[in-house]
Amino acid sequence: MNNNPYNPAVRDCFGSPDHAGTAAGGIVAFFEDQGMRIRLSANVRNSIITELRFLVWGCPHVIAATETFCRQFEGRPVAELELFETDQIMQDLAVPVEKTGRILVLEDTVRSLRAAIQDRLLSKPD
Amino acid sequence: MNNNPYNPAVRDCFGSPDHAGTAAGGIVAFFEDQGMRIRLSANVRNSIITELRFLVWGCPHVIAATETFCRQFEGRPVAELELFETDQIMQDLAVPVEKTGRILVLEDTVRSLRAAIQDRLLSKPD
Amino acid sequence: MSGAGNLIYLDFAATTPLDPQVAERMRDVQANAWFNPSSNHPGGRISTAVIKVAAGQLASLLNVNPATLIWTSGATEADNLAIMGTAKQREHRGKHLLTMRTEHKAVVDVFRALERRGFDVTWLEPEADGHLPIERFRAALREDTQLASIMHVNNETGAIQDIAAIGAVCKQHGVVFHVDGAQAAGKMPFDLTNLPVDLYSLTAHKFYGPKGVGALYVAEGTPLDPLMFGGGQQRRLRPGTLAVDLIAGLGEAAAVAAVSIERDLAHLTALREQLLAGIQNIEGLQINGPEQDGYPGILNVGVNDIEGESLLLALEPLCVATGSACNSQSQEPSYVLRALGRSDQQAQSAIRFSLGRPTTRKDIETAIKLYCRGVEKLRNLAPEAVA
Amino acid sequence: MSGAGNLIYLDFAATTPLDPQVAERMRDVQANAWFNPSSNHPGGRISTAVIKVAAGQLASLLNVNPATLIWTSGATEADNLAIMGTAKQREHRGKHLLTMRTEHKAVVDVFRALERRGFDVTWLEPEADGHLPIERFRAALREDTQLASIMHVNNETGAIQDIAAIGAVCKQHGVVFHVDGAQAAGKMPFDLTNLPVDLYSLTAHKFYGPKGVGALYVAEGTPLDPLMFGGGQQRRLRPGTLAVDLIAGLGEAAAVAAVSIERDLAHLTALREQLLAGIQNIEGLQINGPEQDGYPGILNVGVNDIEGESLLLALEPLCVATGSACNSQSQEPSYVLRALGRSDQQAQSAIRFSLGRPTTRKDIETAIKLYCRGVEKLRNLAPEAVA
Ligand SMILES: Cc1ncc(COP(=O)(O)O)c(C=O)c1O
Ligand SMILES: Cc1ncc(COP(=O)(O)O)c(C=O)c1O
Repeated sequence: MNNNPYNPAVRDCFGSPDHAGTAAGGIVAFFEDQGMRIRLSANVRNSIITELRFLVWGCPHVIAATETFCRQFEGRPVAELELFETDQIMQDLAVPVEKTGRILVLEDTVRSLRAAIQDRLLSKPD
Repeated sequence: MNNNPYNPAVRDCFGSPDHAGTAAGGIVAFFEDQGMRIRLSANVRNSIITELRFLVWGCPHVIAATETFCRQFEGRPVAELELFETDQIMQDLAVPVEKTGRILVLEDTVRSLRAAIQDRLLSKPD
Repeated sequence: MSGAGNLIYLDFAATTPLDPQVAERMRDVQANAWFNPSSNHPGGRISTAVIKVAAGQLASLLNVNPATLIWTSGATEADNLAIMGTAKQREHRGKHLLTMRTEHKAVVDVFRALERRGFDVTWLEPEADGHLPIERFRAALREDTQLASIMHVNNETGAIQDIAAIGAVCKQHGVVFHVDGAQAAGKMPFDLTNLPVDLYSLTAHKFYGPKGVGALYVAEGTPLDPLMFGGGQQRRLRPGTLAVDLIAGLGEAAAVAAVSIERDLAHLTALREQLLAGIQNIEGLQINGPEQDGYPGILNVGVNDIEGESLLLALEPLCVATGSACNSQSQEPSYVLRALGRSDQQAQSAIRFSLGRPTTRKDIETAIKLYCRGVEKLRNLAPEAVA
Repeated sequence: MSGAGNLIYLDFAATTPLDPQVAERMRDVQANAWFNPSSNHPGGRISTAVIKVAAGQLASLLNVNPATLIWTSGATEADNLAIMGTAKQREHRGKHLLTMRTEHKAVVDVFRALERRGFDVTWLEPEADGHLPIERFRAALREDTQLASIMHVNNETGAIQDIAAIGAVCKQHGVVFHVDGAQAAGKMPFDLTNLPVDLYSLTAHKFYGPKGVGALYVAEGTPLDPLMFGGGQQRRLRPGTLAVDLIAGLGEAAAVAAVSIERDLAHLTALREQLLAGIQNIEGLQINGPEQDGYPGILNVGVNDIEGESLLLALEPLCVATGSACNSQSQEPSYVLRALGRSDQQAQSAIRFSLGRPTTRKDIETAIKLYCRGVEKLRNLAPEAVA
């Protein structure tokens, strides 16, 4: 039997995915796994993430988790990307345990984005 | 599943068994079969059955059939006892077929009563 | 609909009317939560929430975890599921099964079917008052006994079995213990978590819930095979669209029972005393079942030498059950009363009065009058055994 | 109860609300004829009469003799009873059974259980539109085929099988023919007496009757073993207290259907056309099932590369079914759509719109708007398959 599987936070992020899209000319990370596809793109200035955008093919929890991530980290220093925690997001969005693997796809994408940004920062420091 | 097993005629005879009892000093016939017991008693004058009484241990249909018999033949000539027909009574009382055997017990008792009356008439003709 | 108005219903062990609170709850669910709980949309989720509430209500009455409850179409299905689903599953443990002669047909006929499939069933006999001595139960256990099924309250006599003691013996011997509680659930207080019972069957329509729904309690860790297949509902143990309004009705009936069982029992005890006092002077009256310590909602009595079907008709407009063959599709007089040592004659003259929450002292007065008159009438109508 | 008010329900193939006339009949029976039909007293006889009326109503809809109907708890039980009760009974005739891949789980899982017990099942594949060619059926018959089960209307696609033709072939070969009619009874006109069908399952809650009750039609002379044991009800084929109000509700739903089927079909055909016209311009839209000659109450569509669970959420407050795994307790996308040749991706993006008697043109307009918007939204949200 299904309980109501979507808490208000999920419904809000899914209903208003304000960060959906592509950061023009930004740094891109993409991951595909578990039947989900996640694409993050970011613009960075002075080590601050000035723009964070996403595209997702996936279930509502993955969409909401990715939007949540964008809401949380846009405007913050790149270094703080390390603070991203799947546990916290799983809890905030009441993600069913059987979807843990899908949220880990987001984690992989975020890690990959961080690495890509750091690569870029190293290659042309501002 | 049971339909209403008792038609109005059965309910009337069962509810008002006016001929229940024993004809004092009368001629008696008794039969026991099929788990039923039927006892008829009759007084006869001038070849007319002046009084007809019954006792029954049995189901409502047998009680009603016996009361019906008494109602029909009290006041009629002994000879007409021959006209007693189980088929007619089964039909009038809507007796379920599986109870046919029980109604035949009544037939046997009636036959035995007729024989007893005729014996008596032969032995002391009025 | 007509003709129901002037009836005096004393057949609450056969079925009960809906409690008004239950009827209201069902109407509400039919209007607002009639969705398929398996549906993954907002409607389905509303119905799923209703099922949860109902499971909580029934679980709280029985003091069990809601996850231990399987919804069925009634006690008959619950009994079949419990017994069939255990016996085959545990065939490797042994082919010996234990039950009583006085079980309901929904248990008896399942064991008969298992006998035809090669199982070996011991049919325990009760004492004359319907009660099963624990020593008799223990003595019947064998090395290869794998399942026992003993009912909680007998539907014809009201006899209560000591399921705590029987269950304890089962636990000692690794025997799975099923209890048919159709006549006890919602009617007597008990606590399944603290009883050594593995499987417990119940049905809503015996305690003012709807007909067509029941439940099987399956203690955690009790393996069970399904009776039916199809769809993933109820952990694959019982498929089919959940009848959300019926389940809500069962839950509500449990909730009503939880607060009224003690009052019901006091009420029934007083009425049964009144009834017994009113008829006990009838010559030759016998009580079929326990005189004192049975379930107080049932009083089964017989008199010698009265034909049961005629007695039943003489009692109208009283609605009561009889031990006579006309009562059922079968042709023999009550096998339950026969097992208590009653003759065919006695069994078929038996009348079961079963009282309920709506029964009044006035109903009992009328019943007394009708019964006394009916017996007298038929006695007067009967010829001596030998003319 | 809350939250049901603003839903737009287009999931009538999952379950339906009670027709008002059915609800009223059930309330009347609950109030005045709630007795146990097995009871041999005036109350019991009132309930027995109610059952008779209901049997007459259903028999008249199907054009059968009322004595051929067995009451069950729904189509799942009817399917189990029909298939299990025939296969074992006819084991001597052969162990080969015929069915389709696209049957409901209530049929599929019974055949799976029979496979585990040594029966040999041929799983027939449908055409891409869901329809089973009669030659394919005939070709699958063997000397030892004893039973075939083919559904009337498919619950996911609306595909209608030619049960007259299939049944005729069965008759020629002495094969017992069972039809799962859960999605056809009360929704399409047919005449069982003049169809070569031996067993036909149906359930009330798919045509505005109550949940928890159904029936199995058993043609005269068709031998059948029971699934459950206990008591002599229903000629020993299905024990348990008859749920008189549910059965009355099923009968009444049949009576309502008898006079409204043609109007319903016209209504549904118009609405389906409206819906299809409104969404057919969506790029890549596919119809899962027959485009034209299926049951008009069902339209199942898919679009490539949309995630089903997200689509379902985007469609709220629309209540529809999906082919995605989140729909059911199982983890795979619809096996029915897979059998039509759809990919996992396609199957899990499928949406089944199922329309009903209360559906309005306004509902369809809203559904069109929500569906078009939802697809667009999710397409805009999706990254290219390769970044
Ligand atoms: C002791 C007992 N077990 C089982 C049943 C069967 O219950 P149901 O008719 O709800 O299946 C009954 C009542 O009929 C009963 O009294
Ligand atoms: C084709 C089909 N068969 C069987 C069933 C099972 O019906 P029920 O849930 O009433 O047992 C359904 C519906 O769930 C169905 O659509």
